Amino acid sequence: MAIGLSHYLIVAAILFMIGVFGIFVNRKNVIVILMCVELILLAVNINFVAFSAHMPAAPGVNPIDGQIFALFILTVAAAEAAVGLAILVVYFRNRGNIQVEDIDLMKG
Amino acid sequence: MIAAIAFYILATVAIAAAFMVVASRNPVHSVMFLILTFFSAAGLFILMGAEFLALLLVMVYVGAVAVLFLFVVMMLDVDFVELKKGFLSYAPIGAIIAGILLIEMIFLGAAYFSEGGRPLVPADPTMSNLEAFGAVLYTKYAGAFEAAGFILLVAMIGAIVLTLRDREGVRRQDANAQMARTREEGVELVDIEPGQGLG
Amino acid sequence: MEAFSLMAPELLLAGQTIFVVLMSLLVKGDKQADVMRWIAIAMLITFALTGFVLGRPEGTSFNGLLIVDDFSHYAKLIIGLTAALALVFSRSYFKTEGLDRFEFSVLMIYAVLGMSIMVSANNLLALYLGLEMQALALYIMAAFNRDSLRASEAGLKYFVLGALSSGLLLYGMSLIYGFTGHLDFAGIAAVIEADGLNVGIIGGMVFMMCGLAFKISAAPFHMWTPDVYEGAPTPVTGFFASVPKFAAMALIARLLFGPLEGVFDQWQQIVVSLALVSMFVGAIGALSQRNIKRLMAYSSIANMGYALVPLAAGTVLGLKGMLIFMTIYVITSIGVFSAILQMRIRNGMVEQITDLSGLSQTNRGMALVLTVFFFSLAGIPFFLGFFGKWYAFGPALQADLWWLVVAALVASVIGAFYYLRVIKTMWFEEPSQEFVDAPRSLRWITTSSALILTLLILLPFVTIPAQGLLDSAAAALF
Amino acid sequence: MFSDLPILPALVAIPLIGALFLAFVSRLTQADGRDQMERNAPRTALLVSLIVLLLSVVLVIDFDASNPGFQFVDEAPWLGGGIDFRMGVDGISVLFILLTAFLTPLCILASEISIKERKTDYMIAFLLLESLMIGVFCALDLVLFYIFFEAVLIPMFLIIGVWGGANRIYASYKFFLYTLLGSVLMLAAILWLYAQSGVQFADATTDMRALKNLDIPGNVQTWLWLAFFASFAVKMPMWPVHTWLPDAHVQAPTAGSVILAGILLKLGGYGFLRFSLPYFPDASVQFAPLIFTLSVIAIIYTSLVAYRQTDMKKLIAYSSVAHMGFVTMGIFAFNMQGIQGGLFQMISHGLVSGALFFCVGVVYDRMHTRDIAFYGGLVKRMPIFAAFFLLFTMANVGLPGTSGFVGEILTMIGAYQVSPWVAAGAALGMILSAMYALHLYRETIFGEQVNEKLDVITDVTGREWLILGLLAFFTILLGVYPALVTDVTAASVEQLISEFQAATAVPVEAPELAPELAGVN
Repeated sequence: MAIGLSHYLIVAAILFMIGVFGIFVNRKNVIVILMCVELILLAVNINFVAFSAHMPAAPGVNPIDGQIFALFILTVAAAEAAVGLAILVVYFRNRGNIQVEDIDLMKG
Repeated sequence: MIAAIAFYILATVAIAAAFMVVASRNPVHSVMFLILTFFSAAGLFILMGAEFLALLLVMVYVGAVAVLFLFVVMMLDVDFVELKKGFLSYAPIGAIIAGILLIEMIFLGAAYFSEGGRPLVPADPTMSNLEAFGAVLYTKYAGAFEAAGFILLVAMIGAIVLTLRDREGVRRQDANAQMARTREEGVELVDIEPGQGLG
Repeated sequence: MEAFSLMAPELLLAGQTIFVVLMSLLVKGDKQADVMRWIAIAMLITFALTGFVLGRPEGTSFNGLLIVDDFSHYAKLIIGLTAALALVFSRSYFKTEGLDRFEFSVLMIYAVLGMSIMVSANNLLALYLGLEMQALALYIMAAFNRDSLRASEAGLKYFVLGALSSGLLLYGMSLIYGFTGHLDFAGIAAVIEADGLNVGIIGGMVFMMCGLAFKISAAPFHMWTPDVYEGAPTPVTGFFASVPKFAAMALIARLLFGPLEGVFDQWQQIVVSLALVSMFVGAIGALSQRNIKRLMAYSSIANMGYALVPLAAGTVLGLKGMLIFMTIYVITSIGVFSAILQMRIRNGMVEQITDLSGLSQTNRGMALVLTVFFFSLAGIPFFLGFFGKWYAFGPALQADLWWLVVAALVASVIGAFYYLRVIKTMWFEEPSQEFVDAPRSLRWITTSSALILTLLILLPFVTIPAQGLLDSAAAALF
Repeated sequence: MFSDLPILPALVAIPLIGALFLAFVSRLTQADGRDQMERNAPRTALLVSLIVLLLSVVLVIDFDASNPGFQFVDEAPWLGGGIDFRMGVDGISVLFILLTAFLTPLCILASEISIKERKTDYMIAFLLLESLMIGVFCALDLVLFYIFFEAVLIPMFLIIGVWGGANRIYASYKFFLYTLLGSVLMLAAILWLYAQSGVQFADATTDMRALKNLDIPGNVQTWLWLAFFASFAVKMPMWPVHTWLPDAHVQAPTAGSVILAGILLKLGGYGFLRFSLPYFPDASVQFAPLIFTLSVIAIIYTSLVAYRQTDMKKLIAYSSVAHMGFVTMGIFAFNMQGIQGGLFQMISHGLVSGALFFCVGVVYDRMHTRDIAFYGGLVKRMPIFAAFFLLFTMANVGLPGTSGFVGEILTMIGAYQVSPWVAAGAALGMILSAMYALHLYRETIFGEQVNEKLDVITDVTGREWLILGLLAFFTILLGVYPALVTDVTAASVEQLISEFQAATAVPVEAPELAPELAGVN
């Protein structure tokens, strides 16, 4: 029962789905939505690292590329979290709560 | 074998914790489960031989991002009375998460040091993971590295623009002003006539 | 030196932001925001023209992360100039709203820097970084009026859905990387050509297209658009409606005609369905709108649908058609929003369509230019909007997508209905209140963009060189 | 003599410049000068339109009627890619230019009184309209044609919407969206032609003359013909897409109705002659029965509907639909008499229906109602008006000696050669037209004057005398000497028909088709 690429991809896919559904299913709290975004990015990172670790040798392919990409995603995700939380704080100051019902992302 | 068991434990915990992030009603719990997810994912990274990223993930996410989340949750979901009252109620869930983390680490260590537990296809057999990063990060991807720096700067400016407020009428210490003070403005010599007093 | 001339636009902007941030420590007080704004405007114009001043160099820069060609020169020209205009027209709004802070200019430059990286991306990593740089700047700009609930809600909404779209995009990128082993576009294209397609590459392409559809607000990924347009400060909305849309379209074109060229049969279906849904969602959604900013949001959804039509043709002419259409759309958007910014009565801004009633009697000049804009958006000739549709739909027809073209034309008739409503309000109804006089710069932008839409097409000495420029820009991707 | 001067661009440009001048001056005018501006704007517009009239008279005089090809051709680079600025006129289009230039000053003259507010804007819209209408008839480039053809909607939309009656917004929307929907389908067809020219010719082009040589396969012809038909049928308007016309006519101000009936309706017929026949000859033959059916239905049905109307303008509007039925019938007879008759009918209808709308305007200006029942016994109060009205009513019916007769009889002769039944249906329509027209005349002019409000009505003023007199003169002139028109158009129509026959005769290869074709002929 060797653990191969597909195992990791499935884990990533499940995390990704949880993240995406979390954004739409969540009816309570905006901050959880931001966490779901982080979950999505984590899933993508697992994908990149898994592909990178299992990359077959080929001319012109440097397997570390995928991990480099994951590194940048980590960086950007941190920046994104900072901006997202800053906007959330501003919203909270104006509104007084962060209930999702009040925002209703799906309103056309 | 041990590596497979480690994978399944880590993967299961990661998924379950991610699910709990969404499902739990208390945002503080969500953050804790988020930490657990990230930690398990870091374990998976180590199983794949990406040690550097794994450590980075723990440092950046568990150390900074998750704490930032926790900070904001605490700040926003303000009901201070309840917060104080319920402060101890976070202890059990914290303990459970810590326990799971411990188990994960044990299995991860066992897998990492066991035969065949190391990465299936190492990125480059002659280099360590960190060396491989270094070889391209500051050469081929130097431009991207700089761009990432600018992105962080944007985030910084953004956070400051949005949340920093200059409050009027707040007394602050101004080191420059203190240093630049001269004797003339600091001291006033007053000739007082005897018996008159000030003013 | 050669390498430097290739990097010049990006280096210029990057250095500029540092300069402005540091300058802000020196220049204080009331003048601060103004000084920074004019510096930024000058720099943006310089950025726009750099490629042309340097004689349109070609090649790759930053170790192959970015590619410089006629396509990127053209895109940067439009992006830089339009962003500069957006900064110009933001001035009076922020002044009167008491929001005038120099950080806005800095964010604008960062957004443009990000877009500049996007349109000349030659690598998935560069693409992602550019996209995120502009997206972060845009999130902040949407929430820039931090004391307004609507603005912060708009920012939050934009952020959440933007982050989600980045997630989709990244997931797609990871699949493409995994199944080809490359991050750079040439490598991906070569692998696809050599090994053929597999489900991973197609899946990756689908995820990437979904993510990018969010960025251009193509239906069914458009839900954020009306609320964000309405909530964000008006000059920011004007900026959103024009520049980022252009950049994202250019990015999509670069992706589809670059690394994903071998997946044409698959992505054509996606582009066609996005176009079809967007046109009708935009046209029908706009019918019930009362707020002119929301109207413009739906209009932009519909227009993105039209812009995707020529891309679906997958030909050089189609790409050129897209560029022409988007350029005209950008000019129109800037014009409309600078007109909206002029709708100011004594106690504040107004945004309702009914506020325009009888404008033709109270303020003829503005009524005339708005009429030009809305007829142009409706694609009625004599205005440039008609030629946008002409060049956009022709190539699609050539590629045997005639039913798509007919659908687009029918949608444009539905669209004409709600543009006519604005015109009706201005001309057929009795005057309500008079607007206070707008600053000269706003009137100048509005009038000149209306003149461009009306007159440009009459001048062969403008149209023929422009055709040459667009031809070479489109050919650069093939 | 003048053929090397850019006379056609000048014809388009002069009203445009006039409009821009008015717009510019009115922008500069301060509030206290506004009254003066409102007074002077109609005079300026009149002057401009008279210059255009003069120039178009020069054009027609200088026009060589024996030359079937395009004359006064001007070409200049424009958009590149084969889309260039091309203008020229032949026998088919030249008279329409003259008609436009003739009707516009009359409209401006009539509007100076009947339009009370925002006169400057009105005049700007009218000059714009004139420029665009002349442009349609001058254009030799398909893109240029389409631009003029569709841009006409803008000033007309504003004229109906701003200066129209109570229900003007509904009418203007209906007008705009109906015609827009038709013409976007034509746009798709034009795009196809452009794309195909790039495949078949060395360079893609939208030159209307070159596109005639395009080889279009039969089934594609069918679709393209239908796309063009969608546009022209709505403009024309043919039954059953005519419903926008009565609304637009009723709501439009008098001069707007005159232009609508006089010129805009002709764009459809012009389009059939210019595009449908030469470009898609096979499809035209194929669809001729459809056109005949629709034409006859239009002639009979709308005549009956017209009889039931209580609004004078609506009655005349429905009669326009019927008269346009004669035009389509004549054009799709594909023979000399039919097409010549169609052209003549268009010109004559431009004069007659225009004159009728003027007549309605005359009484409407005085009484502010168009209700037929309101009037009666006008002959006692307004004898001169009654005489003019009688003349135009008779011309509308097609009384010999008036221009209306020539067009109708020619189209019927043309149609008779193809299908006697169609001609018979049209003849029935002529009788019906006599019924509604005389009904209108009897109810308003003769009979007892029951309404005492009419006691104060006065006869035509000098200005109205001039307008109606000029129209009456030409109605009779063309009635007694139709060669004035037919001589000019003959050469071009002849060439059109010979090219058409050459195009349709060849492809009959399958022998089993021959008997059917023989049966049709």
